[in-house]
Amino acid sequence: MQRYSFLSLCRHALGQHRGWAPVWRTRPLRDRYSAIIVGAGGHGLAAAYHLAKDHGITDVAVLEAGWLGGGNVARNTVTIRSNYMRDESIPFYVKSVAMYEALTRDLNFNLMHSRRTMIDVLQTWGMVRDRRRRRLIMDIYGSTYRDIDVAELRRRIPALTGGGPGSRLPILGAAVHTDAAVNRHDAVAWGYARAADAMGVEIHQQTPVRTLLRGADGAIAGVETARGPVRAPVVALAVSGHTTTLTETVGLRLPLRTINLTAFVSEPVKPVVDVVVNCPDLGVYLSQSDKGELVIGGATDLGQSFRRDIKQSVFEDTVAAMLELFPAFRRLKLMRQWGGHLDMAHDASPIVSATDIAGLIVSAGWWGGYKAIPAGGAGLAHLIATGRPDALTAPFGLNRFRHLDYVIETGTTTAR
Amino acid sequence: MTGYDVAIESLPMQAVIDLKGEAAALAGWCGDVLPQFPARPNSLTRASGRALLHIGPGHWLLCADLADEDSLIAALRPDAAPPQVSVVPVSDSLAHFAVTGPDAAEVMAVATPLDLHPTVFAEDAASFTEAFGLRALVRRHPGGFALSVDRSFAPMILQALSLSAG
Amino acid sequence: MGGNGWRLAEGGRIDRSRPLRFRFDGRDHVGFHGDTLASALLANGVRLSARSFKYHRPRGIMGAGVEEPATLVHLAGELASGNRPATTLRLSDGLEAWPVNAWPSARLDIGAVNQMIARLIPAGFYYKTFKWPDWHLYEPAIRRAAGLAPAPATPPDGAWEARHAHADILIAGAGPAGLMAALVAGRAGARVILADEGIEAGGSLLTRRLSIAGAPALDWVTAAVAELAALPNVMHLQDAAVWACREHNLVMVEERAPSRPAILGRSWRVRAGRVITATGAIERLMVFEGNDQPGVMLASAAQAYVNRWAVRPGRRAVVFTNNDSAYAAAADLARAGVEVAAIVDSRDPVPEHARAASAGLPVLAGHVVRSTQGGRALRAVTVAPLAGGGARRIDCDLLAVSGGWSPAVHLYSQSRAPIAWDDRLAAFLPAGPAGPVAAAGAADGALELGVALADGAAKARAALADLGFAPPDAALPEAEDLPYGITPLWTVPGAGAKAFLDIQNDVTVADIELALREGYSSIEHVKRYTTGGMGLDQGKTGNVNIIGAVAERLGKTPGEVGVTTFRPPWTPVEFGAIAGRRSGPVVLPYRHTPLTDWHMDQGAVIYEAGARWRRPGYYPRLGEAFQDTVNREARTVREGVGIYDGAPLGKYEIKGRDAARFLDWIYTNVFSSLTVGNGRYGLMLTDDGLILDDGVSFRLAEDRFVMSTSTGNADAVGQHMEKLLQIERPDWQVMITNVTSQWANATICGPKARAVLQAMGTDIDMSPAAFPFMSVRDGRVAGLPARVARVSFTGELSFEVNVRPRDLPALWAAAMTAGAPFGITPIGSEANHVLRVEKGFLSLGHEVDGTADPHDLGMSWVMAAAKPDFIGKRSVDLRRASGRPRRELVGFRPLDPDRQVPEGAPLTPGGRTEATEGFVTACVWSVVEGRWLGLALLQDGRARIGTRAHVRLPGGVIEVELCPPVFHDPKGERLRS
Amino acid sequence: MLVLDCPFCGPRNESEFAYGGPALAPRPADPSAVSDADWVDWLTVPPNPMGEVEERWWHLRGCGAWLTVRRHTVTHAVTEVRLGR
Repeated sequence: MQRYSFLSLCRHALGQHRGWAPVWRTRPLRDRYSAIIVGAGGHGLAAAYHLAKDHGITDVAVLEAGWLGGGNVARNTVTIRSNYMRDESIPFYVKSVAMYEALTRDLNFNLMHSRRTMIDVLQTWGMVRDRRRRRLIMDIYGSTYRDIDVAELRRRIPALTGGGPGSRLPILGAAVHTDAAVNRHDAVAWGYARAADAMGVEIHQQTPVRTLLRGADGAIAGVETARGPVRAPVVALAVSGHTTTLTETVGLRLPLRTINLTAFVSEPVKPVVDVVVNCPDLGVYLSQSDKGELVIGGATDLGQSFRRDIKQSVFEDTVAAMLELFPAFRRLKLMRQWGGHLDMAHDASPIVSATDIAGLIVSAGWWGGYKAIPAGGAGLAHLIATGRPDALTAPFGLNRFRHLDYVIETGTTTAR
Repeated sequence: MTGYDVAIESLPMQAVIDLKGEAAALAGWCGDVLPQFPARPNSLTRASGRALLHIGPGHWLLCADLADEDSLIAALRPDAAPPQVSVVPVSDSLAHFAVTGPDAAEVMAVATPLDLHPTVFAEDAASFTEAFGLRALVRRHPGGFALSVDRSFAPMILQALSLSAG
Repeated sequence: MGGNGWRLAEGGRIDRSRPLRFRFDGRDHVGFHGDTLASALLANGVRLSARSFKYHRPRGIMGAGVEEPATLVHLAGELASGNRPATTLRLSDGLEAWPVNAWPSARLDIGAVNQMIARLIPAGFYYKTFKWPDWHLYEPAIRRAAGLAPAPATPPDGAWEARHAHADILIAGAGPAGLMAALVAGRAGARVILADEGIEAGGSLLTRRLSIAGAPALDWVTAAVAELAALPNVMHLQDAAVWACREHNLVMVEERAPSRPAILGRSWRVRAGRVITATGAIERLMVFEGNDQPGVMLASAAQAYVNRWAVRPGRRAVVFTNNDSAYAAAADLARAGVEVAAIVDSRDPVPEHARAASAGLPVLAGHVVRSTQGGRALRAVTVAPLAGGGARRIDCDLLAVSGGWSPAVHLYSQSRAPIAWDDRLAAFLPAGPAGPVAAAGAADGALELGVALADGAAKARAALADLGFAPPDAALPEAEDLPYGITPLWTVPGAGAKAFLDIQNDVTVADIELALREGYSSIEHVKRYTTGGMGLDQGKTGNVNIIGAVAERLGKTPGEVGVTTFRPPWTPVEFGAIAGRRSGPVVLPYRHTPLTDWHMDQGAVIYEAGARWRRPGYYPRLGEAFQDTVNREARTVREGVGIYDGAPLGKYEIKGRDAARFLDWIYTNVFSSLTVGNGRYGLMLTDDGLILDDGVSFRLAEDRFVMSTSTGNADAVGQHMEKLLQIERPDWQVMITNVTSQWANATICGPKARAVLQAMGTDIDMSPAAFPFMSVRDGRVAGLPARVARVSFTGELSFEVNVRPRDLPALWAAAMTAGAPFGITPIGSEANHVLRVEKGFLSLGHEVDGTADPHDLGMSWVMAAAKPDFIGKRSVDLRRASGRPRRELVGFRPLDPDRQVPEGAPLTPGGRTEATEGFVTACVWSVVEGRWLGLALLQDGRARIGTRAHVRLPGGVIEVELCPPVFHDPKGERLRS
Repeated sequence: MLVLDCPFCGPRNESEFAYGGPALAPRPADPSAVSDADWVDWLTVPPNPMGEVEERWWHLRGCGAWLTVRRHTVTHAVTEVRLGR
């Protein structure tokens, strides 16, 4: 793997950048591997990286239907945070956030990871109570919330001029989550792919999996791809939105349904907001990218959908909510909008789990899964390598549904 | 001109009786208190100052002047209605507004996605729909439209209509 | 102006009698009514009008419409907004515009130093550097350098409108195909909306010199517009961009300058039966070294400037093309007095019809422009044979380029109709079967006028037939146009680090090659790695060139490389327009009780309660501290009498033969055994076995109940009941009527409540024997028809006096008057919270947090074990069977009575920093105990009553003693009194 | 925003409706007679096809009817709307 640094960039500049090698290789697809990961998105690539790095398993094929990094990792709002409410969730996300902070160095790839902090704008007493509950339990796990008053909020975010005393919902206060961060989503996928490839993992793009294959003993035997069968004793699915599409090819039904999450960006403007602003009472959150675009997310359409675009109603609700707090943004323009689909579990918490089919593992139900990529990938790799979940992903097994022991994050934030 | 040429006005409370059940059962209980049953969904019939609106499957609203409320209740005897008929006075539940004037349709187009073009929303049309995110009953009204919403939303809807009129 | 010779003496669609003063980049200029900012700048000889995003290279005006990739401006003053293409900005008097991303001006741009380090900052360079010691060191400077215009700082004066509209047929684009379609559809009587983003209708006919039916094409446009205006079933919007085509034919239009009413803009949500996208085509750039210099312009733009705006964009021009359309442009330039030094055509041979169109102009067949000379303005180009060989220099100040045409399939593709690569036109074309969205004209690949008109008519006729209209007989007007042919040349040999594919984001051929070299070979990877096509113009002039360049280098066809997804918006849309006037109450509706105004007059602090009700939190008196107010109000109820506004409580009338059976099914306990006139508390679960709601229902008759629900859940309960009835039990005879707003109530509570009611005057026998707890009586109170229920949410003697909302103010006034001698006091939700915690009554959102089941809350008594089934039973039983430890409701008292415990605080074993075993659901200052106490959900809590537990806070531990969750009157004697 | 062709009201904008979840099989008449696994399956595992799916919508701002809608999860094309189950 070619090292990236300022010096290497200068050296290659002398050669007109003709000396850069491919960041990942295209190799022939073999008919057998030790493990197959379906889906070269954030979680799949992170799992491949950790399989190689933590467990020394490199005889791995990552099979991708389209282009690597083209799933939800390519279409989210890069909000990274750990302000959850439950003992099952907080330590997992605290770990994931910490892993992200070290990832640029680990991968030798600049993720432009920026600990931007998130500020929750609170406009109802119910929300104040919700954030207080989170703050007190998050403290146990080393994640932080700090209360600030309205004057401090307005000093931190001068563009936030709405929510005054005469407005429909006057701002009561705010909570600052200093651990929150944003980074560059493409870089996360590419950085993992490059590092995994360098350790010997094979990434096969344009290799859609048609069906899963089971052996005579009922255990998983491999997958049938558009390029032929590929065999492996362990198959892990990290195919957000399409998990059931694949498991149903072997008759396995899961408590998942596919929905669409959407976001949009404004035209690029000079810096105007330097934190992630989350307004849970109104249902909108936003941050400004390094390119100057405001990245805006909001409500969710809960209907099943495999369609990657935004519903006009959802979009308008989010815009109207934003303008309540940022009235000057009326003159700002929409530049691009998109959606991504994900499969939501019945209790809306993730599933990282073995299944009833021996050797078949799923990582699904990630809604807000971008922030979970490092810890989720490490957890998935652990499950693939050892057959057992690690401590952080153990609460997210499928067996919880056997007795309806849901993991319910009540009052989950708007920012996903 | 800065806004639309339109008048927004609060209408007085009306007598409104919610009627549910099979049409035949209702007709049997209510007798000639009601105007003739409307032939089409989301349409209304009128007789002697009373209007009967067919607003849902097995669901009608009887509307009249508030002065008629006591006599309607006396005639329909909500407390005595048989099991297969539900008669519930709901006059206080709805607040009514009139949007009238040359630009009434423009303001209504801001309020609701319902197609109010005369070829689609006829003279006798009456339908619940969505207006400003709320459940709202729309009817034609001399010179424009009448809009009715849950009374608790009255101050809000008046603000919304006034904003829309510009 | 005028004197410098850039403006033609006559012609064009400008009004020379209406000069307009404007300021650009700090200098004053004058243009005419009818100008865009771009045409006015060119007429004033301004050539350097922008700086590029990354390298700050000098740029000029390259396009004439929405495709403009180079000159973006931001406006000062009242119109303040940023990143507007100068080519679509209608000139107005006093307009002040600045180029974006240049400081202090486009002429003297400091950022131009980036050109010197261009070699160090190729595509994706930032992924490779800025890592040491930390990205945060570099990020602030990069953030300042990025972004284009400044962010708007103040809300604009004026308003937008967002509205709905309905059409049989919506037509996007009023060029020849769109107008033709509108005429056909309009004549048939269909409801038509025709929307076009231009300032005036005509599309390409405004900028080309063509004839229809033997007359200038613009005469036909004028007649068509007049005919459409006369049709009452046609609405024609100009300056109105169709920016999205969504599911079920929802088409979004942004109208930019409506004349009436006076608003800043208008967003139309058009629901159309059929959609015809007649959105034209976009010309592509040619790709060679220095193709971004000021003076390089699309051939169609140069043609537009001479024809439509009577501006010469140069004195001596070279035209560089790979297709036929540029020949007409060359001819128009020559006709306007621009010396055309050569038409450089990469093709050899050049079709005869093309040569004929530019009769007499010198053509260099099989040649290409290799590079440009000049810095801030073009001075010359280097021309050489495509096959290689001797280069020569041609002096010129204008290079008009045409890389071919890309049909604007954006809207069509947004509708999810498929597109496919077409080799003949070297473009992606609509390829779907006939459907609700059809493309017409140039957007459909009909690049010649006659074909475009016919296509527009045909698509309209097809739409009419689908909708059941009889298409009218319409003769197509005769039209003449140059045939179109192209041999693509994606990149000129030698194009590299200064050959731009994406002008706005400074993406060069070298960048694309670097991306491919590094393995970013999917078109999506190329786009993301280089940022090509991700600018404000979303790659209108460049995307297909990028695809072509990638295809060429990978040995694939452009069709195999594929396109990136077309997403809304077609052009940027102001957020103000999207929201319209929607603000405040229309974003978040609110609800008032008949007394909300009264509460506010009393100085109550109003809370946002559930379901958007605005209700009093507490009624502070002058100089009274918050806690004192709450204590006073709570104490009033325990010792005297209080009154609160219960209007928002959810209420349903449930009627029918199967009403009792239905309640038995949806509640955990039994209602069929209830006798008429009496009520019962009920708990409602979902089939997940989680608590949905609780409330009291009274039996008014054998077949009739009135149910109350919590305020916040009224709608959810209605939805739950109707769904169960209509989906699961359609054969049951149950009719449900929401009477939440038909019954308001004042609840009078406290030991003196009965006395107050008697003082108000009532015909109901108020004696405890005649009117026991949990019963309901109809009668009159203070002369008003009332339904009085004996329920208690406070633990005291309590009467819920239900009246018609119109009577509530009178009832309330009567209670205040009659209650005055008893010290009656209005109380808010804060005091109610104290009172219910003292009694251990549940509250949704506190104890009922979406995870607890009835057993957890100590309510096993309400789970009718004898009933074979009720909603939620199976799941509660199943969950119990897992044997997993549960969190159970307990009361607690802090050892230190003056220590308040924050609500929501976690309990951990021993107060240690480890996984929680529960949390505090509520903590109040108890007026009966004179201390802080509260409720908590705690693992195995009931078994631990009498022991201590530990609240873990960031600053330390609070030790509490666990107790049963009822602090006041555990036997319930007071509420039954 | 979808258009749903309500059998009572005719075609109406999605904003008149509340989404009511995927259409589950009829609720077991006697849940206690159903095995644990089957109960969990009925409750938590909805059909999730990349194709046509049946779902419930409540016309709460219109006629109040609960509808069963057959909708394609990729194209959003609606091929059937019926009253009740």
